[in-house]
Amino acid sequence: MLTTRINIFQGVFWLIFILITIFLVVLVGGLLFYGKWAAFVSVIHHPEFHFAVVFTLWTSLLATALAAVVAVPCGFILSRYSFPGKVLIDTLMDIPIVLPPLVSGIALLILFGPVLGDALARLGMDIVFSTRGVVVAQWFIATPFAIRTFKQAFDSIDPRMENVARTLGYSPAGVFVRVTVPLAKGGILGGLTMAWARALGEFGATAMLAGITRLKTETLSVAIFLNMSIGDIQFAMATAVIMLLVALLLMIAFKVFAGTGVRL
Amino acid sequence: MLTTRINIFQGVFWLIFILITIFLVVLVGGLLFYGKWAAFVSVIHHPEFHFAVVFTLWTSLLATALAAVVAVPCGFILSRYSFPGKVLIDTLMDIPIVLPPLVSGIALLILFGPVLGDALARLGMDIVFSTRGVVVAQWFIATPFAIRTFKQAFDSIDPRMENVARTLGYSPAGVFVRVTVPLAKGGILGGLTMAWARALGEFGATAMLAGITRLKTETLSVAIFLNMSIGDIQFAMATAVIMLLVALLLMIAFKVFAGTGVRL
Amino acid sequence: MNQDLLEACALTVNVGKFSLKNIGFSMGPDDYVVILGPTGCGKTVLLESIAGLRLLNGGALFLSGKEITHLPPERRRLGFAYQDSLLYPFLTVQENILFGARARGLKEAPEMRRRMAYLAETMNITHLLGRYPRFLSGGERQRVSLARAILTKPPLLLLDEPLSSLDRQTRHATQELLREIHLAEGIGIIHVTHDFSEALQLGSHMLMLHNGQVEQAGKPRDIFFHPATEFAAKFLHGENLIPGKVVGREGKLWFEHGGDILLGPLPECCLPKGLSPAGNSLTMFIRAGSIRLSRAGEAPAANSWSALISDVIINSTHVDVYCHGNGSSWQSSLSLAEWQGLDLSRGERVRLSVDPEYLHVIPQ
Amino acid sequence: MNQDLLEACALTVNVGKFSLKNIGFSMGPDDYVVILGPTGCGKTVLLESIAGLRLLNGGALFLSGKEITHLPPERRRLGFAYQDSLLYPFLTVQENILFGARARGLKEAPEMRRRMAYLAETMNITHLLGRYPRFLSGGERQRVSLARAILTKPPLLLLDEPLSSLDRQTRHATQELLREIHLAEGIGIIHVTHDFSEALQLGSHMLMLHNGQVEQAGKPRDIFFHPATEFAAKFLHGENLIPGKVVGREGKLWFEHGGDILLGPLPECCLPKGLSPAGNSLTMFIRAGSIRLSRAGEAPAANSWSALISDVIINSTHVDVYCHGNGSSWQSSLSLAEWQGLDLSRGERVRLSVDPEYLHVIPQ
Amino acid sequence: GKSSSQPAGESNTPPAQGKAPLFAYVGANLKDPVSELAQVYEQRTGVKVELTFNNAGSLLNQLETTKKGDIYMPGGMPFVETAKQKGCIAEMVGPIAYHTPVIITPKGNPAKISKVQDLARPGLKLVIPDKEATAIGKTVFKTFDKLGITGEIEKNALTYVETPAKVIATLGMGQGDAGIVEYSNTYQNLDKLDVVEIDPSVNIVDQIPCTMLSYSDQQEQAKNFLEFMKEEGPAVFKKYGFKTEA
Ligand SMILES: Nc1ncnc2c1ncn2[C@@H]1O[C@H](COP(=O)(O)OP(=O)(O)OP(=O)(O)O)[C@@H](O)[C@H]1O
Ligand SMILES: Nc1ncnc2c1ncn2[C@@H]1O[C@H](COP(=O)(O)OP(=O)(O)OP(=O)(O)O)[C@@H](O)[C@H]1O
Ligand SMILES: [Mg+2]
Ligand SMILES: [Mg+2]
Repeated sequence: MLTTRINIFQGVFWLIFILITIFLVVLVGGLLFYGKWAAFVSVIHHPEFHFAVVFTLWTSLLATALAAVVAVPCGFILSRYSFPGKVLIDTLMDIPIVLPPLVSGIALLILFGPVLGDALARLGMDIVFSTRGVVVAQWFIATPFAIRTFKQAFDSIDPRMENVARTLGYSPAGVFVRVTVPLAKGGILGGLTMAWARALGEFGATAMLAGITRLKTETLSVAIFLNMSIGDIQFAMATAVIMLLVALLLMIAFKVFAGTGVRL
Repeated sequence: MLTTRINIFQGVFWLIFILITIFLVVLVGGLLFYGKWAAFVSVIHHPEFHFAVVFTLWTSLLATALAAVVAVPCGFILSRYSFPGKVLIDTLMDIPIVLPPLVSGIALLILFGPVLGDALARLGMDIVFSTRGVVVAQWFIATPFAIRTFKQAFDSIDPRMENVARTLGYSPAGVFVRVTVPLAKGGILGGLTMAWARALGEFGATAMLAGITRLKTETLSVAIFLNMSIGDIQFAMATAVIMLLVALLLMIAFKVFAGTGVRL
Repeated sequence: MNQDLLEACALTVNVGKFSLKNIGFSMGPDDYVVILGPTGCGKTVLLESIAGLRLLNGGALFLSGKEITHLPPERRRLGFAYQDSLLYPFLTVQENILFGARARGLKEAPEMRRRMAYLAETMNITHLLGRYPRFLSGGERQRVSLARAILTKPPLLLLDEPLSSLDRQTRHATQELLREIHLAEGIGIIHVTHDFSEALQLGSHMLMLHNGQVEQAGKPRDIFFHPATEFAAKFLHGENLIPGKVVGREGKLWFEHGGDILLGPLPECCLPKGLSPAGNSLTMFIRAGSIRLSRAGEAPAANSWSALISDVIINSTHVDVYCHGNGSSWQSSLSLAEWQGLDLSRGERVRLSVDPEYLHVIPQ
Repeated sequence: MNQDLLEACALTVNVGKFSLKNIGFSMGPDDYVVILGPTGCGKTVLLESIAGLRLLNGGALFLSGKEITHLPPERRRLGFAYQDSLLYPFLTVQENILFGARARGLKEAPEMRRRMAYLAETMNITHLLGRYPRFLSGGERQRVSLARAILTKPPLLLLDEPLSSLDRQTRHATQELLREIHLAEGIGIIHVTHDFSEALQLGSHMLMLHNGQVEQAGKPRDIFFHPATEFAAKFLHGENLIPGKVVGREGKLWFEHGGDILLGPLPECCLPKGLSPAGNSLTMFIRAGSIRLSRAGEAPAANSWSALISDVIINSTHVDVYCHGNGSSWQSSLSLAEWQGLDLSRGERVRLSVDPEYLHVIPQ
Repeated sequence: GKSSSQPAGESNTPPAQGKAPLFAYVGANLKDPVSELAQVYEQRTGVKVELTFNNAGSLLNQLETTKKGDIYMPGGMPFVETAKQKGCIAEMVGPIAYHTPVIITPKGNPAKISKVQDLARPGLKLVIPDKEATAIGKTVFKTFDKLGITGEIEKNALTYVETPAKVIATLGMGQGDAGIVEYSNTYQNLDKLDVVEIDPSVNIVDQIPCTMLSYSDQQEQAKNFLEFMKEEGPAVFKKYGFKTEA
């Protein structure tokens, strides 16, 4: 917008924006304030915490990568092709968002336990109660967010942009990599951030599919849950705050690095 | 894409797409198969279930509407303005995605309990352990998804489209309603679906902020959790499946009605 | 026989309610084909179809004798530039231009760099190479888009109004560049344009489209001076379209308009083919530049008639004189100097004359 | 004093590295201003600034005497059409055209409906009214965009190359429409174009921009025949730009080129103002249409010289003859008929002459 | 009773390499003592005990769905009953410890609650674990029923929550005057809360058992672990604030 003067419309928008910002700052402040310094220190020195941080990081990143691998083709096909039953499949892909994670966990447990369990076991690819299960659960929860965002990003591309690249000698795959993805970059990065954040905070499905085994399938979210369960709220909150700070830091770094925060 | 022949690139994309579709169908099938018919019947006749359905629908829809009210200005401002600390605030708005819902619930409880509780009580606007709390918790969880998607939708608009409308006599507010929103329609509808789906499945934060008082703050997700906790998995699964079907039906209706499923 | 570069046989393409019907033409590597036609007649759709960007509903395409009907666009390797430039916003101007080279892994190749520098120099965009497209003006964008299509020397270039947003000077330089690329590098060009002088100056062959069909094809000059239909004549801004009929006298054919004017004898070539003209209601087509204007005093001669000047419009290169005589309007174009020499003004009586060589009769 | 419709005072606008500097002009409601300039000279930026779509870095704007410098675009209510049509994809053609009426709650008003029908009829888009923009061709889109800007009869229209992708016929009809809107409805128009004949036919006033500054302003005809600078002369496709100097003889001024050619006497008006011309190196500007060409046999006279025909290009409206004589290239434009009458061809010797009235001297 | 498995005394045999680990489903609130016990067991026998924690109901769902695992150790008898009905339980030992409902109040006990009957006082705000979803809720409501104050309690209920830990969190956040938790939950939070024990004569306590699953494919080893729990369990549970006698 071009006028320097802020009018009512912009005023209201800014007001809401500022209120929400304050709300979130106060919220995080509350978490920080509630936590005790001693708890932070003890959390940071706890070997279980170290394990959980590393474990959470790699599982969530792997899950996000896998989510991208699935979401890119799904988003693309939902965006570019028409076929009977498309609305149905489109909605089917929202299922993991709709289902309470607990139920998602059960559904995964049914699938990878009684249904596919034996076959997977023979392949040495046990998923239930294993670290693989953590990745699968996070992937399952995060993927639909990526699909939805990617589809939207692909939707907003002028197909003639892709046509031009075809005439310049790019195969459909080349066009996709060289034109479609860069044009959808903002949306893809946004979707990845969202998927990662979701994978990070995921608890219900992970707990159900992978179980909560200390030093084996214990993510940060799980650690928080466990500490809550034994009534150690201080410790739980401290873990949550540290996890939050790490996540925010990583996301800011990612945004600055990938240039999505800055509007070009 | 224009060629009729499917090449490797498209083949791989379709393969992944079809695999995921099958995966989801099997998953839902597993849920359906695992549930017993008798459980479905008894769930449907259960008055608590009736309450939960109605309660969940209205709270989640209200929460989604409130999320939109917040997400529209926030997405717009994040998309259109540059200011110092923007990346920071942008990331701050992702917090509710990152935090495990349990922790979100605690944070909200701190805010609306010790911090704002007295003031709100004086206004007769108690949030903690009330139905309002359910809406607030769902809103809190759903909003960042809406913000992120809306921002991306606003990003992909050519500002000159808005310029033209200004010269045609529209105020900034008019331009926003008549041009920006219609141009961002696809993204906005996608974001709303996502936010609603998330609000629907939300459990952790709701349980923390609003409690799980039966026939008062009992959403479908809470009902599922409660039944799971008793170990009555049949009942829980039946509830989940019905909830899923209702949600899918509503989402399909919404997409067909709003025309997002069909690519224009 | 010189092999055709491109042969299009009975192309049919349906796009929504519109369709290209039965388009057929062929061109050699030394042909510069211009496509002309009213807006919405299907020019862009035709180019897209040749490039492989639209599925044909019928017909076949051959490039250098090989069928390419079912080849995907990237294997046709034709240069293509859309009407609106469609640059990649995430690439600088330089990277945009080199985008086709990158497809072949030649992005760093010195010959591509050299060619890019040459093109940028010729089109005067060297100073823009490091910029992103959103910081360019409309004309700048169009030149970058053209350079991108030309870079890798495709055997055939498909250009959709490539010069429409350029100013005269830049356009001139770019025309020269296209001509040079065409002649020196032996690249065939198909060029959609709305500008007649562009068509005349560049084209060796012209295709006029109307409602998705070929209205007329041939050498631009032929079409300009001998349009086959009234639509073509009107579309080419034929200034004088006079109704009348052809009569035979003294073994020759003459054109009779309103009983008073008799023009002829008509040369063979200027009569519509395959049509016995005598007696039919026909239209006489005379370009304004072919009608000579002289002071009324001069003696009446064959193929001349008198008229009153109704309007005079002085253009940058010539003067348009509108006259009224024998119940019709006539338009004559003169050079500025000639007009000056005649020393006439509105309302005066003049004598109009035409050389029978410039007469052209078209069916009504 | 007739009140100005628009007055622009010393406008300065910075856009990235580019800036419009110190643009000042004024126009009445009966002015039709055309803006000409090479691509990237700032034409679009200037229109945007007038419309209020860009913040000024300096200067002031007055509309009908009221300052509008700080008024947002929607309160200026100027009609505006971008170079690329930017139609709203979610509205049909009809709704796009009525979009401005809707802003005033007049979407259903019968006068708006009537006007829309009239505009659609004139621009030949009636059959497209129910379609969505993505199903339109480039030219169709441009006409819809123009209709949208015109609909609500704004006091001033800002049009950025509104006719660039139209064919000659449609362009002609649309030009007529613009002229009529301008004359009958008293709407001022600022029209960016690259087409000289458009500028000459439509413009009552012309602004030539160069590098973000006004190079020359005035009546289009004046500028075309009397460009003030060599840039302007070249940009306007001045065919003959001859170096030389001005000498005084017999109390009159003459232009001397290469010692052999002496043109004159020069009329006052054709000399650069405020510059003592004698002795300076100057450039003589003669339009090709002003140079008369005759057979070499004719007697040498004042302001005439002999030359050899080096090239002949026959255009649709005229013939361009390129000659070589006295160490310079000369270009002369003739009508087809005149050329035919002379019966000359390449390599023959001819006599060129020019009327002193058409001589124009510009500083080098 | 004594099973046919090796006695617990065999625990001084050197760690046997390559023995398959045991898999145990353990109620989340038993995490600390059971973790320690599992560690000790591994040191003694070389058999690793993999523990997965969750709430008892979720654990039941998991084991029922996957039909895998060796040990199920929920926080209360009702779950064992359910599991038995479903045929999941092969053998049971215990109680290892007891789940004893206690009343907690914010520090300083501002509402002056001294006995369970005080909770029926009108106007109090109570935070209570759900009476169906939590073991502690189930038992404490039996006590209320016995005292005939269920109606008043339900009127006073500010909210129900799904774990005893949440009762503590909620009270800690300044919500409510009193709550019901399990005795061991208070162990970490004595600095913030006051504990009011319920008179043992009216209080109903739940047992914490340890069971072997019928799905177990290492019955011998599992039975051995059960023995070990029975022998060593109570002491460790006590260490972590659990009551080991009713
Ligand atoms: N957003 C921008 N940021 C930086 N530079 C810009 C921007 N937009 C335009 N420019 C530059 O400003 C100059 C003027 O641009 P403008 O679009 O006004 O040119 P124009 O006269 O309309 O040219 P054309 O005839 O090609 O449309 C150009 O050199 C262009 O590169
Ligand atoms: N995607 C589409 N769906 C339906 N109709 C279309 C579509 N694209 C173009 N058309 C129609 O097809 C016809 C030909 O379009 P095309 O773009 O080829 O015209 P053109 O000759 O290039 O015109 P212009 O000179 O205006 O660019 C037009 O009438 C247009 O309305
Ligand atoms: Mg076109
Ligand atoms: Mg421009």
